[in-house]
Amino acid sequence: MSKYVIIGGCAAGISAVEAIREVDQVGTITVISEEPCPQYSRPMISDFVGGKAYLEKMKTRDDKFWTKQSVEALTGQRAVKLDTVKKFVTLENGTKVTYEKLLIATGGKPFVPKIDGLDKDGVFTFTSLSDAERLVSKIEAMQLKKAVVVGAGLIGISLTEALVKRGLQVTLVELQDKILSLILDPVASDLVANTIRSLGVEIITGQSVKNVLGKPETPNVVGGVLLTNGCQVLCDCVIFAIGVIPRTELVVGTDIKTNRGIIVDNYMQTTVPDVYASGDVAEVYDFVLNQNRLLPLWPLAVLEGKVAGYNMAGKKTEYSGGTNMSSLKYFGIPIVSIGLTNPKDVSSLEVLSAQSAEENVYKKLVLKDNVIVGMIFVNDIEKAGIFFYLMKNKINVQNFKHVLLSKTFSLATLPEAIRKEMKISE
Amino acid sequence: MKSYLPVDFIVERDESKCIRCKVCVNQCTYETHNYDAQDDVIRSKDENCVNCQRCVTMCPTHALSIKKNLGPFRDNANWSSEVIKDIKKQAETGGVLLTGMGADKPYLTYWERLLLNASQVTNPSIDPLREPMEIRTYLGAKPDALEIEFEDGDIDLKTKLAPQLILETPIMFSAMSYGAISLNVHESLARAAMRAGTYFNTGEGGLDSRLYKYGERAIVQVASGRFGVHSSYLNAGAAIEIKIGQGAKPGIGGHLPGEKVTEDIARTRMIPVGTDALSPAPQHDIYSIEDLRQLIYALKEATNYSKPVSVKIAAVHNVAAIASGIVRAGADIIALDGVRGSTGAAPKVIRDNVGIPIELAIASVDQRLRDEGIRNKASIVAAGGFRSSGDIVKAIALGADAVYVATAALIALGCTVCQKCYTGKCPWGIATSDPWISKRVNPEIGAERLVNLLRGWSMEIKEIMGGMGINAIESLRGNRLHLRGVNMTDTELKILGVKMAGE
Amino acid sequence: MKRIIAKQEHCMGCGLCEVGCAVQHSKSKDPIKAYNHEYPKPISRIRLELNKPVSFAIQCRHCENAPCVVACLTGAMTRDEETGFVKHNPEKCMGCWTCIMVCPYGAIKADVSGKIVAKCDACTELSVPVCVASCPNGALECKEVTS
Amino acid sequence: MIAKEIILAKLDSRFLPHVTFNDQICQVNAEGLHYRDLNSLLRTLDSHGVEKVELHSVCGQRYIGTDLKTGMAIEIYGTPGNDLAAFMNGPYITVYGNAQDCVANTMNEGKVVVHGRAGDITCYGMRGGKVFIRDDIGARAGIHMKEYMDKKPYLVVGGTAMDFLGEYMAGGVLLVLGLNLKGDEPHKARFVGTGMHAGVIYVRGNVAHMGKEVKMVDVEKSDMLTIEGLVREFCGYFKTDFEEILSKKFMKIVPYSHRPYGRIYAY
Amino acid sequence: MNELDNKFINPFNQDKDFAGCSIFGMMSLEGKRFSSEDPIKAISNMHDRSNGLGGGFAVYGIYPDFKDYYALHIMYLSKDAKEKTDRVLASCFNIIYDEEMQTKAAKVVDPPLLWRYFVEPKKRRSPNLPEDECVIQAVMRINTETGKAFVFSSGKDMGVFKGVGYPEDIAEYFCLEDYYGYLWSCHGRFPTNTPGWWGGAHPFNILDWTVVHNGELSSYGINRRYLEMYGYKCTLQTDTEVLAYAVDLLMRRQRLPIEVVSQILAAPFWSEIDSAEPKRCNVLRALRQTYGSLLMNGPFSVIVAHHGEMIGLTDRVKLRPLIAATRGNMLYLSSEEAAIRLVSPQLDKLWAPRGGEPVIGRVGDKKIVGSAVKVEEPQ
Repeated sequence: MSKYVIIGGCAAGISAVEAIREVDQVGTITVISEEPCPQYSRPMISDFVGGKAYLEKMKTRDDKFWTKQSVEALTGQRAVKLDTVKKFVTLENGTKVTYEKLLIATGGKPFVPKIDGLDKDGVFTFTSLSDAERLVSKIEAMQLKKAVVVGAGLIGISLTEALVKRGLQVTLVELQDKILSLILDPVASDLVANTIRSLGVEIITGQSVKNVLGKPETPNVVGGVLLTNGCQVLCDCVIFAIGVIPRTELVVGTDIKTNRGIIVDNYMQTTVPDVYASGDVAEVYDFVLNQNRLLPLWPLAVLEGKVAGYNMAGKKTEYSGGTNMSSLKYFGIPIVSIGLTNPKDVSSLEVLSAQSAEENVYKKLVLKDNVIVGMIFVNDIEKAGIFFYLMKNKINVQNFKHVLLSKTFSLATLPEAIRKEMKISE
Repeated sequence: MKSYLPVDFIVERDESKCIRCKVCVNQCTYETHNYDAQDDVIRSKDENCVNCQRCVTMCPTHALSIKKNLGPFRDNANWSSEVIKDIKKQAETGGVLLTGMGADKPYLTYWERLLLNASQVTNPSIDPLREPMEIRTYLGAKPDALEIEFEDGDIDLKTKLAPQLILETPIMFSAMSYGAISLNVHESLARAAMRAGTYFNTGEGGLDSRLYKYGERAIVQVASGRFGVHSSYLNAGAAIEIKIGQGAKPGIGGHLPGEKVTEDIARTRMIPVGTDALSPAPQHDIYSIEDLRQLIYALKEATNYSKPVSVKIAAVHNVAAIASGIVRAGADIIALDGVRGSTGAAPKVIRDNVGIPIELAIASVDQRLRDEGIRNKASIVAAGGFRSSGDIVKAIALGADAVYVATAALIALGCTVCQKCYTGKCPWGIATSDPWISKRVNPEIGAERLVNLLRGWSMEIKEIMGGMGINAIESLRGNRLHLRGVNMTDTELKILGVKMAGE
Repeated sequence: MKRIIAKQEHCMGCGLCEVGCAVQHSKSKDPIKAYNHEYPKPISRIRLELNKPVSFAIQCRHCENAPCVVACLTGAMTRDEETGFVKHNPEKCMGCWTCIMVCPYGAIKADVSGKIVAKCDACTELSVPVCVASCPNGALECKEVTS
Repeated sequence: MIAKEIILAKLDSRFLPHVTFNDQICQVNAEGLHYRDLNSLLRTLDSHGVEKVELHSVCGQRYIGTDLKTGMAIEIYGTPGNDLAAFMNGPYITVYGNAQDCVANTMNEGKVVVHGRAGDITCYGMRGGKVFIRDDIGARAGIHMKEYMDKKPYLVVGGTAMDFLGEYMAGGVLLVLGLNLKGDEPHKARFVGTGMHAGVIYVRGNVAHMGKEVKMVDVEKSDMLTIEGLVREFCGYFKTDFEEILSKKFMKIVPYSHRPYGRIYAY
Repeated sequence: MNELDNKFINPFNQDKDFAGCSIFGMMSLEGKRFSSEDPIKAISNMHDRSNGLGGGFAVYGIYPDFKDYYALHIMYLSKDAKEKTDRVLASCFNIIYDEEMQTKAAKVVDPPLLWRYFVEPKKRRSPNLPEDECVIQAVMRINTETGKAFVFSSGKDMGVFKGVGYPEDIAEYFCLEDYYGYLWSCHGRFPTNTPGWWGGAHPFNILDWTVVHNGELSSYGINRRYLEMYGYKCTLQTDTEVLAYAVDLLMRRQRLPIEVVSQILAAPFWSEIDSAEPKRCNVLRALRQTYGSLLMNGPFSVIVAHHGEMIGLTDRVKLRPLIAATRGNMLYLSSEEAAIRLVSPQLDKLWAPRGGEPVIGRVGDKKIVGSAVKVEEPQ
């Protein structure tokens, strides 16, 4: 009888459970999670802040999930030690949980720069539901009016929107020249930035927070931030949404090798047999860059967890890879961004783009050797998935390149062979 | 040149019903409807409308209707609106007036003047629902007598019968060429013929290789252009038909303009893509009756005498004599196409003025062949505007073995007889070679509609036969005693070989 | 399992499937009301893909390993174990468009509110999906397939 | 190798007096044989793998070469009847004598070489293969000839042609050498290329009377390549002097349009 | 002619009869008589061009003993007709000799009574009328008045033999092996409308003019009405009959040479006339203006013969076959070359005349008129 232990009950963990159960209905599964109810959607925490979501809605699986899958769910418990030789995990309360196959899906933790004033009341990070709950109760309790969001990445922007919805005045501070610089090119970035500004948000780019300032009357309470350029921004709270870093502390001292995250192969196995890792904690394969790297994205975590689960249960399954891919819904501008969207060196690349100011539409494709390696779609995203398919399957688009971005592009534009492969019609 | 032509039709759109779904826009192949995005409204160009009813049929809210433009011209029995418009059109183009489908004038039909018989009291009618009703028909040359060997009670047939076509219903699909009609229509006809136990005729444009599987139900045509005529084609069909003439345009050839010769059609016709496919009126190796015999036997040689050879002619003034010659030239089937026969394109002046009604042709040919004692040598297939099972029963009673239908088949497939086949833009996807428009006919649905039509007509034929007290179609064939005429002169009755009603 | 199959060779691009779908997913279920009097206009979950002479109607294929189910951040997109259809739960959807991003058929779109997605629900409440019933040319077929 | 005994055993007894074998060649005395019998005999020989047949004393039998499944070689001595090689799909026919009307009617593949003249309507609707006529041909030669994909029909005439040469021509190549014309005497044919809309007619010498659909232009280098190839083949069959034939100027007749009747209708 | 009789000859009340055919002609240019063997052999070789419903021969130089008298061949469809006809004949002619034509059993259909008369017109009846005209009037009268009697041959020192059957059967029936002539024209017929009627077979004859014809004249209606103005009665409803009468009118009565007559029957196109040199243009234009109604439109090839001359002609666009050949003093005309080759494997010349261009052979004139392009013997 196999015994599966999964540390982390979020995207990758749940997905792994389901994968294991597809293959093995009898082996025992134990899930260890710090959170009392880990099966909620982390990306929804902004909606939680924005008042659009509540826990019940955020649950990706219902409460009976664990029992239905015959999982021993050790929720609210933290794994603190791992022995890969004797194959057991030690919990915070001292309990030892032995395993035959282990999945580490501990995810990431927010990155906060080491600056002064972080201890003040009103400094937040923003990655988990508890972060969101804390923030909301603070806003409500203290009637906060002004917030500074540090980091204009996906989380920062989504939080900004949620805060705007709550009636706060927000200042967005971004170290890079452009917002969303990891996923958008300057054109798309400006499109978003203009919209955000039009809603009263102040965006400050090229700056970071030097330290957090207290209020004059109550220095322990956040009263503003000092930027690197010396300017001060007054606010009631500061939220750091710069990004996450892998939670690898559990593997310290074991033979499991890490880089920035845990190193895994394409079967999600770590350098130690029977130990797997997936999700934000692992460095996984990027099919665009053709190398492993951190890709802390929910859909990929699900996919990785699934691959890990299959392999743990003995169904050999290779991970086909992911890449940096995001869809944005904020401020009413739908955006899809995948892969190399803003390459620095375009010498070996080809960039196709189309823009319609009238409809506020922007589309861009980055091609390498006639294969799509990156794309941005702004405002007209319905068919983006078709391009992602072409990209993921590395389909040579040379023969129909000229129509890719035309208004009439559709599945019908694709060569018949591809449509056949996709089994679109009989 | 400024056109003086008024519009033929007016599109009426009920704005309260129009949902701007644009189905009319994309269904009209003549670009009558246009969506104006700025005003969110659909507008129609009446001058483009041919009243094909496609948009009316497809509109999900029944917001459309097409009205005839009753015309700006004063009523005049001689200078009718049609005449005035035709003259204006020619004054503006200097061309030959082209039209599609069969003659549309009211004065060329005799079916209405022939009435059928039914049994009363003295001879019993038969209930066709419960009793056997046989309408199977064999086409081909029959011997004058059979040689039978009779030995010790064992009977053996010595005579070898000529090859025959077997029809489970005496209705076949008449020649319509691939190119004039779409592949899907060809396939619909082929499938329906297969299922109904009858035959379809390829027309002169060859048979697409994808349809060879229906070859056993195909009559393959050989016309002057010899398009797609190849030994495999000749051997693919169940019979071969030499097309001499066609009722809609006796003495006139066919002409498939190059723009309609798409890749598929070119492959089937065995000509390069985009070249005009000209089928002049004469077969260039037939300028006399003995030449016809030469071609008939060339085709028999080419298929080792395994298939009946049909000769199709337009019914014209000397039709009986011509038919006699054709039979004597060795044809196993003679197909007669009357003045109301249809076409994809014909000069209007020819269509409406050349030829004779099929009723008279059937009657005179059947009688002539009997007078000459050669009726056995060939079957008669009549064509040209059969509209109902009633017409068909009358044709068979006059002497036809079977009939060809084409227009009725197309109507079953959606055709509304708008007479614009020659434009190649048939909104019903029928008379077109455009692969996009052609999709409008789904061969499976098409076949079902055609089989339904044949089924309905066949049942009606059986009903009529039952009423006459006849349970086998042989007893109807040429049985003119079951016909009576009304509203006819003695000469007409004489030619038709029928008595006046009441006689 | 029943699936809606598109038949490219028979699709003539009329768009009646779209009309049917939109009306079916409207409040009134009446075409004139739905299009002319409902605001926002109901949207169709099936889309006509057109590149003459190629055309076909595309809607959710209810893929076996549906990328949208995997990618869904909220658990709104699930597979119905019984019918095998990919179901979308609007209650759980947060409109993040991730499913749109990964759908190889482009078969998911924003719904009328623009706040969540809408996709083919296979009209499970009807005996025949409305798109199939609306197609005048047999270009859509609902038939049993083996997975 | 064919086993003549086996073949002879399979033949209808009435054919036996007509058939002899000389090595691998089957010799048929066609005298008194009706065309149906003669062609039936040829079919039988063809189906038994006979590759070469000599037909002697042929006098008017029609349809020779039709419905044979292989590329049988047939030598004809005498005068074959109408529709020689009609619908033919492969065989190689040589006629030592004149051919009558409708040679190569709708022929698809194969070859016909006539050591003499041919009648009217030669190569009607021909789609593929080659026909070589040593002397004159009758009226309407090459009518409705057409080409299709890799199929291209060729008719080469040593003498001159009669009226309506290349009428309705829709493809293929006609080459008329006029070797029997004196000096600058033009070709006899009137209405050359009337209705022609594709293909090409090459003439050695001049044509006085052409259809309104065609024009006469100078030959180009590529044309000469075609002409030279055909003339070389012609010379091979008929022992004619290649250089002498090439010494006279060739012209080519081509249609003005592929759509000669595009503008006659009022829509 | 009463309606009943009309029904008999033209049972289907056809405007005209038309027929496909084979034609063959053979003539000694020296006027030397020869037997029927070769002509019969040749015409039978084209068996497939006819269908057994008509065959016939015209032979010139067969009655040397009676060469000064008109030889009338008459077919009687009833006894009654012969009595009537004999009275007409007696009133018009001095009958020098008459007999039932010799026949023997053969594959022919319903042969009529066949009678041969040698006659001379009675001068006293109409002293100013040329003898030929007397004969024509009598022929027209017999053919139309009695209804069941038909004069199918009326020339001097020549005779027409024809009936319902294949030509070889007709030859057999008429015992043609016993006849010798210097010019034979032969016909195998493929009629399309009749169970076979003897008068409808070819050749057609008036005086010593005979025509055998292959094809159909689309212009028949007007050709016939034009000829009717000149007193010809077209009783046989065949286009060949009008050809015979047209030739009679133009060549015998109006004395136009065949070279001109061929330009009437197969008139050149206006485009050719317009481009001819002025003098010729003038003539050709006048011919077409005057004789337009005699333009024979539609496919035909014919062999027209009278004493001393045999003419082959096809329509102007050459829709029917005609092959001409010579060997020694013999001129051949035929629908198919094979027929000629059968009787004369070796030939001096063989050619296909072009459309509308006559081939003319005359006794005593070794030069053949016609367009022999290349005269070379195939090996």
